[in-house]
Amino acid sequence: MDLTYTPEEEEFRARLRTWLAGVLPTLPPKPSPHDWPARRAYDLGWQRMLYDAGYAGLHWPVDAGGRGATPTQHLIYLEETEKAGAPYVGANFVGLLHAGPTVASEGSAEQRARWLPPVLRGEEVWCQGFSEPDAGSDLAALRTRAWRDGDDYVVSGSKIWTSHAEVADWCELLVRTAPGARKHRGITWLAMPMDAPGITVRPLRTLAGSTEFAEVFLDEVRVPAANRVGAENDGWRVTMVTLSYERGTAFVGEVVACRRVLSEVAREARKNGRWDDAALRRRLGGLNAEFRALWRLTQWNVSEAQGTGGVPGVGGSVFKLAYSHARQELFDAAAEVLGPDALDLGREWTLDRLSSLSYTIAAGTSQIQRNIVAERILGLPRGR
Amino acid sequence: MDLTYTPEEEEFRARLRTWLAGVLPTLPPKPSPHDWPARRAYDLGWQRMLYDAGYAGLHWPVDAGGRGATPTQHLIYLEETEKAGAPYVGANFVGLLHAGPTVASEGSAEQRARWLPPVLRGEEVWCQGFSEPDAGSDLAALRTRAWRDGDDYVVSGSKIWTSHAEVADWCELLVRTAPGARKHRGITWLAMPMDAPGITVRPLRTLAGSTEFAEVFLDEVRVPAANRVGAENDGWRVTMVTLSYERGTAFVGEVVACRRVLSEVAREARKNGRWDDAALRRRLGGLNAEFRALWRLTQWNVSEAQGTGGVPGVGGSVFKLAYSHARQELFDAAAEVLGPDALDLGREWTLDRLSSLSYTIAAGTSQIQRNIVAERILGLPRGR
Amino acid sequence: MDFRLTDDQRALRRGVRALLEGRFGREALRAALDRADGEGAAGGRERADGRLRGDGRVLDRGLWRELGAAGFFALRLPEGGGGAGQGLPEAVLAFEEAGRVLLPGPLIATHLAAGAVAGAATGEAVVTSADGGLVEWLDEADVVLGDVTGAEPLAPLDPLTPVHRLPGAGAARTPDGLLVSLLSAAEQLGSAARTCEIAAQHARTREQFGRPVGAFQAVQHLCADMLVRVETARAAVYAASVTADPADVAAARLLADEAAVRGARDCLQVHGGMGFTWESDVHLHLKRAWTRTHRAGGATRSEEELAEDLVSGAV
Amino acid sequence: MDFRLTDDQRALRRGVRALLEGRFGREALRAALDRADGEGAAGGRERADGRLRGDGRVLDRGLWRELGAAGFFALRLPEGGGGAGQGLPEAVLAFEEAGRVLLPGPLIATHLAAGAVAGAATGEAVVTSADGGLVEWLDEADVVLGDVTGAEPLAPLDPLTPVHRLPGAGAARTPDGLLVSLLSAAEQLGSAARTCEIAAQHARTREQFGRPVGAFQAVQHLCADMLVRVETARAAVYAASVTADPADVAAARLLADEAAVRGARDCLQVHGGMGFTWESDVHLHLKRAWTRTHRAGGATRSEEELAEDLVSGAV
Repeated sequence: MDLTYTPEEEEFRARLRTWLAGVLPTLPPKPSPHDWPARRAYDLGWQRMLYDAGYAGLHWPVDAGGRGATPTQHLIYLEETEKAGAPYVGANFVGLLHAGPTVASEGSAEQRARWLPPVLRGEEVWCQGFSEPDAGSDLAALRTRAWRDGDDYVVSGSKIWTSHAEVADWCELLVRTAPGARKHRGITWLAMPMDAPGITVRPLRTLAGSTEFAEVFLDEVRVPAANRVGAENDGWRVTMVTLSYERGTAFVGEVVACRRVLSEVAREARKNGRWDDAALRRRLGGLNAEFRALWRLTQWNVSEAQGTGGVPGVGGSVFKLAYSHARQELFDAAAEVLGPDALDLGREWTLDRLSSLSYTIAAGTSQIQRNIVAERILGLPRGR
Repeated sequence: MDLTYTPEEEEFRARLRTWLAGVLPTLPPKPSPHDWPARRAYDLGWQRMLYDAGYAGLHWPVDAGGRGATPTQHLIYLEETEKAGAPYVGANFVGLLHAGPTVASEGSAEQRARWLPPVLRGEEVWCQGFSEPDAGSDLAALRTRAWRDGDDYVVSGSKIWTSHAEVADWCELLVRTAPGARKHRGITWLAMPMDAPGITVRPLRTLAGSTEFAEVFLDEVRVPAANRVGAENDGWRVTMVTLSYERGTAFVGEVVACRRVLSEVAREARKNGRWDDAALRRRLGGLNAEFRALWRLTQWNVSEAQGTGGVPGVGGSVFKLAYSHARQELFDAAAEVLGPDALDLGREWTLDRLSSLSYTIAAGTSQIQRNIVAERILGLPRGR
Repeated sequence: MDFRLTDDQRALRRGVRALLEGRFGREALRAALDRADGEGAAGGRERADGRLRGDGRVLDRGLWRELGAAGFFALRLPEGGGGAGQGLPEAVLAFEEAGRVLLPGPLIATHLAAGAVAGAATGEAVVTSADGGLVEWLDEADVVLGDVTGAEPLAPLDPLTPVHRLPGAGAARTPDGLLVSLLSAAEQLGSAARTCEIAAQHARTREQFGRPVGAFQAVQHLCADMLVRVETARAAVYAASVTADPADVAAARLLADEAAVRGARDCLQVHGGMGFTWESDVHLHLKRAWTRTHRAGGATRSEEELAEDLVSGAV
Repeated sequence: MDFRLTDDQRALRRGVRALLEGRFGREALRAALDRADGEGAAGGRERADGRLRGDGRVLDRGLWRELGAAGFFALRLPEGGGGAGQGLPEAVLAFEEAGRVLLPGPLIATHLAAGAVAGAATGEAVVTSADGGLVEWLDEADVVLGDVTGAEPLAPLDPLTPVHRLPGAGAARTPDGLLVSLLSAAEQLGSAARTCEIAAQHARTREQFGRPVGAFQAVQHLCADMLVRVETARAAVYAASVTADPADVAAARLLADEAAVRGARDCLQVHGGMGFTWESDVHLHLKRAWTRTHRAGGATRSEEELAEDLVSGAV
């Protein structure tokens, strides 16, 4: 149980801090959240700065152009960038954290050479075409069809919950290539160029009023067969492989941010007098316990990942269950502290409260996570 | 929405109060909880007093020897006896509230004549032989066998969670008479004399340390076929019919008692200083809301039963879910108020806290109640 | 005692439901939302940072007058005085229906002003009232009760409930706080009942993993707990409408607030991603429910009143 | 950073587990229970009203000395001074194992007295200590630390933790409250992990409605939430053992208390009626877990400390 960082880790942290302190003041002003091209440019610009400083693809293998950092270094990177207020990964999310690792792991030499460097250099944006209106929790029920026609696949169907679709160059797309096959078979992974004819992107407004997501409609879109990663009908496995890149770090920045928010909420309560309410005060104390523990659980998962070679296993479900609940509790408590201002969408915490509602749904509902924990960790019989 | 009682109902209440005020001081001292014969005598004595005063079998039909009272009168009866601190139904529970109504509803003229009057007069005690070690929630999985031998059934098996077995004259017993039949078929209802050879009663100690229950082992016990109520293999239906006697009143006394306890807990908190803890104080306020609502829900269910002719339907599941939870919360809050004394088994609330743990399990777990609510009220598909 | 609804009460409920279904069905709701939202769905990007667009008139004055004509506001005024001569139980039934369909506007303030403020009873006037630190619908009200000096507009969480914050008002109790609590609880009850229905409906029809999601016990149990909260709150709200006892009202509002807020959240959970879109109505129930919890001093005051009740009076 | 257990720590845990399984398996637990209970199961009727029967000696002094010999009490004393030279992390691992098997006795007080009170380190002496308004094992202790004047025996909720109440002591903090909190949290963690295992084991094997109850999603989810609480508490407890930071310790005790209490309750629920018998061990976990929550000022103090931490220091 060693929670001290090695001299190498401390040096990595110190260098990163120094670099951040120098570079962050030089950043251009943040673009409006509604200006997608400006957001793309901003996010790619930040990625380019990371690339030039040697931080791009920190957790990618060296042979994929990455830095081959340890999970602990990745944790430090995410902790420090969050604490310094550095830009979020933004438009580079899918490229750096999902499609890129998939290509790095399962792509051919040509595919790696074509797709990976532009992601690292901040030149190309990827989006994700996985979920469908009728395939949410049950992703493998996806129905978007693709059939072979000469050197192309022809794709028809629709995707939902696609971030950055408006400004993406590529979409990592899951399609059904063998309609008769059992669910998880018959799925194929394709890299679809977003400028191909037949693609319609429609912004999808969420309950928070924002349009972070889009629906993507595909009408006989031609995708070269050369853009297929992995074998035909083997796309489910190809996609799952990518998870091994995550190594327990998925929520590092968020936990750091939540702890900062919690402290701000407490200070706000002191300022506006709600601190005198012992029930509310102790509730904030309890949340302090939760988020301290979540930070330690992150360190635990990262240590496990570092020790076992990278695959995080189902510990991620345990973390996600606890974290998504704690995050919702945090913004409920913030609303208590705000009092009438909790009805003000102009307050950041009010919007955060709304968006926190998705945490028990997106990327596997809490119900599904509990099934995973029960069946795969506790060995209970398959639920029915 | 009429919450005022009719003049007849008020008169019924007034007469009952007067009678209780006169008779309760004449009761003998309460027996030790460990002296079963004395408890039997005490409970039967109280039943005899009720009988003599015309309150025995208040909710039974007149043709079964009862008073044919309305559900509202029954509610008033239960409310007033609880408030006055009258004895609990005790050893007469199964006879008055389950076996008796079953015989009244499904028994032959001879059976009614034989078994009902002694229950009403406080002369005979019944116990219930339904649950088995491997048939708890899944009662219909019961395995106690009975086979016909001349004019008798011969019964072997074991029952569990049988109250008052040590001092009962009769046991209403569910047995399997058609082993091959589907679960709910092939069950038969028998009245078993508890002095028959082959019956062994073993006290079953609960986590609260008490022995309110027993296990009953049956080794080729002979039960006359004349003691069968309803047809052979029709016992499941026979048993379920009885529920129509309950008419929403099952927890009247308990809700009244919980409201009194809650008030006592609040006064104790005022006395020992815990009242200054706003979180605890407001928690008690919230429980006040819960129990006020549970009382109104009782009145609602009773009114429904009165209006529709007596079958309470699945509203009982809604009530039981809310009540069992609220009761556990009540005694958790009481423990908070008690502080270190919450570790003292000599405090009544500590024992009550322990026994309240059974409320989400006994008579249909909360999980099963939720299935019932979801499937039968909300019309969701059968769970799997 | 017969706690069930009388035939007249059932008829009144049917009537209000029919009126609201006819005049404020889903299309009318979404149209009001688009008005509140400035330019409708396409204006979403602007909406996100809280600016109201358009002329700011969201209330349908025609509907308001129809409500007046139907007696919604004058319900409790004596029959001789242009009212329907009904009591609080009937008002609660009407407001429950309003909560079901998310009917917008300062319904409670206008109802309470009927007979005292000209035009309120007939729906000619829209009346609002300061309540603690907030006032709803200030910009669209014809008559404003209470001191709203220094009111500042918020970007309202519930797009169909514009609110202003009042400076330093704290949580001063309005004289009719009891009735505000009760009628607000009735709205919460209606909303809670509705989200329970919506969740069950979705669970019966939405398929995942080859079966309706309602066949999963986890979904069943979410829905069952929603119903338990609804029915418990219903008993409390109806009883409080009969007794008008302050502790009964406090209990009703606590349980109805909880049934509405948790019901909407669980409904969202049952819906999964589909409930997370602006197109779904579920979030409107949640935002309105959250908004109503701030009325009349909120849960904290109710809990304190109920605590005090435990040690002060007879049970 | 490598938060995982070292090989030595794993070996220590294995060693303690083997020792306790050998010397305090289920039979020993039930035997201790029967001793505490006076006349064993047959004495249950007397036990119900709280009287202790028998000679009142429940602790197995032989086992206590074996614990001493194995270094349980001297674990953190320097190697030169007869100890094992280990730190708080190792102590936490040992106390977690003690919590798993419901090992009775004033383990924490004796451990903390090692090196200061003669015989404590070796298990020759049983040491207890006043803690706020309570003192555990007063009648069987050889050495009592703190003022226990006027101590009154309670009929103990946990049959294997006799307690006395101290008059007017309120919740005065003992000087080593931090370590009491931490080691108590470790015991809670062990208990929580154990009840999660017991529940899962029962769910895998107990059949109802023609299938293992663990195939029902409702049971699966109860068990999953138990594990989530265990693993969250584990991270907090282990981290607190490394940092010994007061806020970390407060967090650890809060989460471990909750994991233990709710774990035992959920375990009971999963067991249905079978868990409700005296013969089941589940209730012993619940009663012990409840008892431990009273140590070192309880949850309220920990929450207040953690609230203060939010506004006082750096996060």
